[in-house]
Amino acid sequence: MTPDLIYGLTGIAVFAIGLVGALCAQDRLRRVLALKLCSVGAGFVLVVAAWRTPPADPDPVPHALVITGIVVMISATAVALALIRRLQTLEAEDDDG
Amino acid sequence: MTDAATLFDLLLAGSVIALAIASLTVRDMFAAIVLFVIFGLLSALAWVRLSAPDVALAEAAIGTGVTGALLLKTLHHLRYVTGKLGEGQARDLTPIATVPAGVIWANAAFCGMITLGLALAFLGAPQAGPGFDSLVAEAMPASGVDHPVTAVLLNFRAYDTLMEVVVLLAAVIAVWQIERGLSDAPAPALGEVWQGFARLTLPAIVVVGTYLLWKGSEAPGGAFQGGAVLAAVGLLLLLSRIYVPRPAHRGLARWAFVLGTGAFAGVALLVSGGGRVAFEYPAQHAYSLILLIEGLVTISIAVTLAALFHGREPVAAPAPEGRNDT
Amino acid sequence: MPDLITFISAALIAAGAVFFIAGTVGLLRFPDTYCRLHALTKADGLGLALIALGIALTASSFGEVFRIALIWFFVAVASATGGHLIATHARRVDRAEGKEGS
Amino acid sequence: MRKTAEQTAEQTPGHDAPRPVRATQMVLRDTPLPPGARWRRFAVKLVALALIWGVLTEFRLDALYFGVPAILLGAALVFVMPVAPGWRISPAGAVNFALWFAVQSVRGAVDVAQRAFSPAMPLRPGFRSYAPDLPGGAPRVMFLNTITLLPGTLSAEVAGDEVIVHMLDTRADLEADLGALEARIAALFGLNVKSRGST
Repeated sequence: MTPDLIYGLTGIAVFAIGLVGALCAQDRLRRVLALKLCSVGAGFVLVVAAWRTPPADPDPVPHALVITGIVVMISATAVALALIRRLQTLEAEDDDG
Repeated sequence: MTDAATLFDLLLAGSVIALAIASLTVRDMFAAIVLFVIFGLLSALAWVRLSAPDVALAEAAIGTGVTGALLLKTLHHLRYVTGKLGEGQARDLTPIATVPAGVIWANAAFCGMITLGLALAFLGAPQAGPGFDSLVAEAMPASGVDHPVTAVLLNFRAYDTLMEVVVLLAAVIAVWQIERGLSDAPAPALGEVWQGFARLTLPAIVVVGTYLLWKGSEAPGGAFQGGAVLAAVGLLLLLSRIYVPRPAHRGLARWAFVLGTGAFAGVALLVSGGGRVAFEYPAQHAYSLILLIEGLVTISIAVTLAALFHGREPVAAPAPEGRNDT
Repeated sequence: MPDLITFISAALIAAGAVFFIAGTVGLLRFPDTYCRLHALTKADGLGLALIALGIALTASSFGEVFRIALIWFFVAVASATGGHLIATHARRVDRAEGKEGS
Repeated sequence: MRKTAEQTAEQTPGHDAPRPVRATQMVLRDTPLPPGARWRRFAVKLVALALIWGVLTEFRLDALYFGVPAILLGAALVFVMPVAPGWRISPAGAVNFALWFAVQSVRGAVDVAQRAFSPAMPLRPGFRSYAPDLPGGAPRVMFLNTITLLPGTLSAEVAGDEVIVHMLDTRADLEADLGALEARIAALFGLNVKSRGST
């Protein structure tokens, strides 16, 4: 049981949970949350790929990739949330007549 | 000792998975977001265990902190629009159409197959295959900085980072357009305790965020982590209405948005020529150039993240009834 | 001497962990938001202070001690402020739902 | 029809202005700043932030390329923040207060830990209000925050001049505890607040 095995499987599990959530959740906000879980799961796998048994330093390239991924994810999340806010406002207007 | 560490790893991994499930299944949306934030922080902790402090910092600051703030802001807006602002719990905010159980089961089976495939691929992958470690270690002396992750981000793989800043720019343009003319949910009023807190901490956050940026050249930290911390100052100023964006500020904001991209691309083009390609910094100036780019990119990231939080473009407020465009 | 310092530091960190557990137990057992805030602000605050003290004892430089002190100070202020804001909000919700006047 | 902010404010009393506005007024009603006070405060912040920056970067000179803009920007936040009355700290009061505060926060944590671990969970929660005589700004905020770290009390809300305190056990003598706290904070800031009997 080494950390890379434990956290690698954790990452895959988190990705799977996110995937199920993104496909099956009905609340819009929760779907965004589920996609975010997917990205964290992918981050786990990449960070594990960079890991080397302690005295050795980890591989910096996947680390840089994950940081890039985090920033891209927040951009996507921000746009998705803005769309949700807009959509909800339009629907509320329709309901109010 | 190894056993204690393994036990810790197992506990942490279990908590991360449990929190991921809980944040998708708990009914109260506010609780879901809070659980997600805890999930993000524990993931960051796990990444520290995997000796990836840079990634952990970025995840904690951007992936969890700023994302959590965005989610809560959206939740507040949804509650306002649906007239459920005063309620203790946030349930059923977006209209829910029931999906047939068969579809859900088919989806779940599909996800299960993908997961199985991923797990098999992960377990079958060669242990500690050749990475880029040796290449990076070889090139480090020429990079101009002492921290490998920063060297990769701003030198070896600078194109990726440039595109990342462009994505951020695209996001803020999209958000400004999507929410054009949307009315704002009333801000929760914060009293004198909050003001005292802001007076004490905001100046210190500015200094600490800049310190993270500066430290990035030799230790974990850098433009994204520092920028996110600085963005927190903007978030707090916006939340407490100490700063209210006005139409007149748009020009300045636009300059701040493109500053990072512009500086990054500008430096890349300026150093090219004379036998060098773009991003091939002259060795004696590499350190200064990287710090210059990082400094300007940080300003852009901070302003952009704060703008993403604020949402709609601050256009001149129309008359209250004029907004009714249905 | 180093052994003694290591021992004291370990003892402080263990004591801090006990208070964190107390805070968590309180969070789970106490009946309403306000009581839970008591557990979080007080027990976890002292837990963090003890752990910070324990780590500061083994720190190698003044800069490190300064950083730990800075972190403790801001977390303490943030937790008191956060506790107050959450309680204020909980009271607003209580009023809106018509529970218990004040 | 889309709701405007004002309409919603009327509909949901929980999120409307009255209470918070009162809180803001309380901060603003205090004596206006003498001219130059903001600049003096700016200078104080400048020195404090420069010290923090210096210790963080181990006083390295090359760090100042980033340090100078950051320190200036941080200190310049003084000019956008709402005005607060000035204050000064009495050194003797500060030492006294720090020691007392350390003891009280340990007592508070032990008290709450005992209640949490005790199978019977002895709680008798409830709200009480208390009207402090401290002036607005730092002394009041300090008072409100410290209440939260004292044994059994939590500052739950500010309503006008009163603070509403949540207590784990309403049988405790709130007036005496908070009176003592108020006196100590007055001493910390070198203020002259008249002592009060129990009301």
